[in-house]
Amino acid sequence: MKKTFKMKVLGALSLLLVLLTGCSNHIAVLNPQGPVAREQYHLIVWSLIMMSLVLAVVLIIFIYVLVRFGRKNSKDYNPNDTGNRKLEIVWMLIPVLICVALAVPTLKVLFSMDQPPKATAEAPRNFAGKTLTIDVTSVQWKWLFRYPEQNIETVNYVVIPKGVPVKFRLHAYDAMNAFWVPELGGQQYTMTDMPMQLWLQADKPGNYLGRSSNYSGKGFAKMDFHVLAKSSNDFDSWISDIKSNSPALTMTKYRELLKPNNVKPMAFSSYPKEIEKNLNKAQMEGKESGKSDSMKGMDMSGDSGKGGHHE
Amino acid sequence: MQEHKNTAVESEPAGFPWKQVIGLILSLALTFLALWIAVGLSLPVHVTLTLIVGLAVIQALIQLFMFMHVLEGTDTSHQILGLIFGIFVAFAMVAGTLWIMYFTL
Amino acid sequence: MENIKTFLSHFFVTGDPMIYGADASIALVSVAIVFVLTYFKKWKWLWREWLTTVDHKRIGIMYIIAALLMLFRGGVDALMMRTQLALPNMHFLNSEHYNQVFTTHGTIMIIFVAMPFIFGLMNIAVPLQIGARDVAFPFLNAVSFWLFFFGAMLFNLSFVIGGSPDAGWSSYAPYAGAELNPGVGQNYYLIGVQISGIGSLATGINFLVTIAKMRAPGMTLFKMPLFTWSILITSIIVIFAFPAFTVALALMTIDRLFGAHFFTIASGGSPMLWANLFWFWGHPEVYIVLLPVFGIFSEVIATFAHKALFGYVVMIWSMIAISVLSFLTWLHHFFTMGNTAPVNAFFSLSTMLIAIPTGVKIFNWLFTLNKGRIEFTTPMLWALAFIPNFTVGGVTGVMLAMAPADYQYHNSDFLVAHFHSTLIAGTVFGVFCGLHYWWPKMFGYLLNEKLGKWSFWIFMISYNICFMPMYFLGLMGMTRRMYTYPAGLGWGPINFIITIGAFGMGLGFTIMAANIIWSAIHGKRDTTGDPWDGRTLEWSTSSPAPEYNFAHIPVVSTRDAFEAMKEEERKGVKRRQLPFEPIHMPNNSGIPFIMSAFFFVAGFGFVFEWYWMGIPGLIGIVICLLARSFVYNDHHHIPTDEIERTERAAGRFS
Amino acid sequence: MAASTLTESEKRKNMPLEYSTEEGDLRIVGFWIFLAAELVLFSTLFATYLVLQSHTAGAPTAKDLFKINPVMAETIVLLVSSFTCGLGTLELRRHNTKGLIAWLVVTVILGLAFIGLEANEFYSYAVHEGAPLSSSAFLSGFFILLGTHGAHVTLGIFWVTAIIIQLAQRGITAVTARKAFMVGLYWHFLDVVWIFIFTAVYLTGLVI
Ligand code: HEA
Ligand code: HEA
Ligand code: CUA
Ligand SMILES: [Cu+2]
Repeated sequence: MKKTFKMKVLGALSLLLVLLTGCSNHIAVLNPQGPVAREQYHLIVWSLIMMSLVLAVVLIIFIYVLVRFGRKNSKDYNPNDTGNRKLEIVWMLIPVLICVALAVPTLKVLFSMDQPPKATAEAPRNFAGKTLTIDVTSVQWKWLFRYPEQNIETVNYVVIPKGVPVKFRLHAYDAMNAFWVPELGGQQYTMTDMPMQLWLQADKPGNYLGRSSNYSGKGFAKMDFHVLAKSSNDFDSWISDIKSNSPALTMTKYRELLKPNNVKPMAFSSYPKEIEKNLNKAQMEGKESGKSDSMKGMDMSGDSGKGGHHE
Repeated sequence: MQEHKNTAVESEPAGFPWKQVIGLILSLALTFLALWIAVGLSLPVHVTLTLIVGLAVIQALIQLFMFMHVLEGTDTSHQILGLIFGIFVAFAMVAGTLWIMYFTL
Repeated sequence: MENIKTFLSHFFVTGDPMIYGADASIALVSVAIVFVLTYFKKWKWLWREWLTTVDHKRIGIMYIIAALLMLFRGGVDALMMRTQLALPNMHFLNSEHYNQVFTTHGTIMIIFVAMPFIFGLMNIAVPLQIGARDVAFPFLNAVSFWLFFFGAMLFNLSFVIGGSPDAGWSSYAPYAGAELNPGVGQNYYLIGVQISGIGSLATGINFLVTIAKMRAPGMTLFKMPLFTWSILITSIIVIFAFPAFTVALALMTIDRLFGAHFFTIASGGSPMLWANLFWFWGHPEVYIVLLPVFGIFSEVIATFAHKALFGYVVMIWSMIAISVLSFLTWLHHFFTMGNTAPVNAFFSLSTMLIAIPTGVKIFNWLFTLNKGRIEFTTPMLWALAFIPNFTVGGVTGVMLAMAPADYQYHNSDFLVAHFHSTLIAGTVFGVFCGLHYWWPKMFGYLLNEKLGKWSFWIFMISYNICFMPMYFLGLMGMTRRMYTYPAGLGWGPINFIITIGAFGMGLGFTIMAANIIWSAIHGKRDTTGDPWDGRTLEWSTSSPAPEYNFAHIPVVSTRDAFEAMKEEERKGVKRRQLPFEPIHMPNNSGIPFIMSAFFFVAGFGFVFEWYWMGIPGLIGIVICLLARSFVYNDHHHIPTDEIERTERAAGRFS
Repeated sequence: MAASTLTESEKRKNMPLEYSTEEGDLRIVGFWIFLAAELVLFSTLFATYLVLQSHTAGAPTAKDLFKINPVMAETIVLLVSSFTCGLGTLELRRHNTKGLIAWLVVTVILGLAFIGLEANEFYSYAVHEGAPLSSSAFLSGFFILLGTHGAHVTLGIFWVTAIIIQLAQRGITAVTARKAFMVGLYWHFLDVVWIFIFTAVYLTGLVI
């Protein structure tokens, strides 16, 4: 009996070790590649330590009582031991302390997520302000990326300069999805009635896998995309490459993109301006019977500053 | 089964139903008062809202105590605790939802 | 002719061998049931003894049978998913089919397994534990059961007629709305769950009143058994959480059937509002399926540690704290929907707070074991295994509660692992524990211990093989609800291990089913009514308990009332044999069954938007209600000589 | 709460008729709990309405639609019906079957009047103003919140009618007394809900 329990614990621990060492570079969340993900990573590691502590205490007491009192005729059997105020206060207070220890960094990281991360690189020449804004629209089952400052559009992949905070403004055309690039930072939903923002930043050049994490139907499993981080120079030359070598996005082509399907990555040297007007609203053709003033009291414009989530 | 002595309940005397009539008059008066505050006065919006919601709560209490006999029963703590929990959850629902849905972006 | 053919091919789900298989097996099983009943002339028996019964013990048994069948269906769904995910790029299920399977799996497991299993156990045990003859409203109790049953039938019908829902058990708008999800599948979800939800609400009220008002004389609140306490608190959560769900389901139904715009994309609807309303119910729901098993564990651990529960009063207050907090945390399911930092902060903290009362309970259980004389019976094994395994699920819940960290876990397999750790190590271990514990009280014989232990070990170890690796899968970036994944991400081997664990759990469950069948034939009879040396009143009556539960209503003076009575007997205090008095019992009634059948008919009509069928169904319901209102003699008396005969047969009268 | 059943049954002997049997006592408590659950049900509808209030999507708004006179008429009719229902309960306590039936009949008539007024209001919005439930989230919220209340009132009318019949058949007994008392609770509760509709829907609709 007791042996089996010990074996189980040992087994679980060794499995953990194998997993941690064997494929740590596969564990995207534990392999942060930017300041946002790193902050979250530190929080996660801290919580893992605390939780292991809690689990260890429970396991130790558990194994102790089973070993000690699991025998047929233990001498210390005492049916009158049915309460102990002091002990109960102890195991009320210690969890309170643990919760405080978890809550403080949680709140710190939570509120810091509202600010853009610190830029760690020289801003590329082509855009001012040391941040880059990209409009993201999820469509069943693909990702559209629009660079309002560079006036280009890509599908299912996005290129960013390394070391520069990128403000992703998130929109949805139809179903709700969620924009998640685990190596760069946590996710946010994309919703039709509610544009939101997500700051991400990559430290190094690299290719990071992102995917939708909120189920949206048939093609959802294949709704992934790549984030390519490049040095400033490479980023600039990528922009000019797209500008000169890719086709323009026409309205016809755009409508085609709005159909529910999975598509290959694409890039367009420009996009029709009228797309931008309707960015923040659903555009379900023939389904909309009038314009909505959406939620009063909320600033829905997406980039006006006040009240933003990931400002 | 004619005579029932009420000890746990205040007895219902014969004669004019004062309690009910007062309840009616109060609720009508409060209704018109709320209407007047909302339409007749032009107070700042949040003041108006506070006042009329307050009046609605008073009216609800009138119904509860004057008509619904909430303090009756073999053990009234059941219904009172039930109502209090219900009010707590209802409040969490309305206030929470408004807080969440009006403070997002 | 063509028309009929297209209609039928839409009506019956076609083109999938698995579904043809299901069609065929449903048809075969139905024919077999009809045949057996007719052959053995059992129709009348079925109707009189079961379909019209208002006896809480029989209703409890029916709940449990239905829950076990649904667990089988939900488990088969799980195994299908696990087969599909065993290897990268598998072609066992296609995307549409996989999506339907996880939706039905989640919905069935939570609403048609966990809830009815718990309702079944509480029906069996609560009236007996408080020394009552029945629940407060026996008729309503039957209505609840049949509403659950027909709701579940309606939901399950979707598999073969019309197509299953595929929007997940949380059914998020706008994907679940008519714009993106036309067809009848989602209607099945909305209406099937609604019907059984009405029954759940009624059960909550019923048990709250039962426990509040029908306790044996002397049993004050703080002398109640802990299982009864847990049901009291659970009932309160049911009563106040379900109305929100009722409304949410109704609003989405109205969106879909009548073109309203609550959760739609167009015309100002707010998809986020759905998430808000759903989780307002959904979070309390997880405690609805957890607190009762806390109660079960408290009973079982005390019984088999042969010690009264450690910290009884604190155990109760911590459950009360959980019930209040459970209504203040719902937003933690959508931390990533763009709430402002203060909103997320509030709900982060309120969620973490739940760890404290839960922790108090864990330590109190551990200290109940401390200085005990632990006896490793099958129910005790389930209860012991709960402690470490559930703690894993609980602490990962606290990790999820840290909002900015949740941005990295949300909707990943880390989350899936968390909720299976709580739902399986908590709820499933708990109901299995209760099942073994109260089985003799239900049927008068014990389940086999050897088979029971085998099924326990296999299930418990497989559970760990299945769900521990899943945490890593989540951290590796695999999200839930993916029907397939590419090779090369390192996900393949872990998924394969998980699948092995899943099948292991299937094996464990199969052994448990075998145990039930084996023990029905060879099981050890329970002649004393007290096979475990129990501490609470349900063990003071015979097994199975007679229709009227107790020939004399017991009088209680302490906690663990039956233990105290036995103690007195050991001290030689003789109990006087009181004369019997006629017992007042409720009559059976066919109305609950018929009315619920009308619900089914109406529901089916509305699923297909066939108002010619839906509206007559509703009228049928109203007629049943009116008919009930005019029934006046709904009670009968059991005469003393019959009581005497029954007691004598149980060896309790001489 | 700690009272045992023995003393409860003693207490019952001194209570009004509707509490005098264990069954009656249990049902009244159960019904209170049910009403508390209804409170949450309506609060969910209120929350929904308040969130969607401004989501008018170009369709008519609250200011466009609401007129104060019909609303006041509905309110007064319902308040008075709550009063007559209260008088019914009073007659019940006085064991006056005729008086009870009479007040219940008046209550039903007022209930019907309320439903008539509300149906008229709905009709004028949906048809005359061209603003049915499918035109915007705001209107969906409005029609369903008020419609749910109206459906409750309608059900209440059927219920009171059934009880009037039973009272006529059997007079005031422990069972009919309980039923009459419970339907009274239900009716007053619907009045409370209406007060909040009046405040949160109509008055705020007129202010904001
Ligand atoms: C029985 C079911 C059950 C139970 C009991 C719980 C218990 C808890 N759950 Fe879980 N949860 C679910 C079922 C359950 N959950 C389900 C089904 C979902 C997902 C639904 C879906 O999306 O489909 C979910 C999702 C979920 C989320 C949403 C995550 C996301 O979507 O991104 C969160 C976030 O906070 C969360 C937190 C918690 C917490 C803090 C607890 C706590 O109650 C746990 C408390 C217990 C302990 C902590 C262990 C014992 C304590 C000690 C030993 C004391 C010391 C400990 C500390 C001080 C830490 N749960
Ligand atoms: C009480 C609730 C409960 C229970 C008990 C379970 C039990 C199991 N669940 Fe469940 N699960 C949920 C609630 C539950 N689940 C919920 C709410 C979801 C979310 C749904 C959603 O996303 O909407 C989910 C989702 C979910 C997923 C995620 C799907 C996805 O997102 O892609 C997976 C994947 O592995 C899974 C697996 C399992 C397994 C292997 C079991 C096993 O424990 C099952 C074990 C039982 C059996 C296997 C019994 C059957 C027995 C036989 C068939 C006998 C014959 C078999 C053999 C001899 C081998 N579940
Ligand atoms: Cu838009 Cu909340
Ligand atoms: Cu939760």
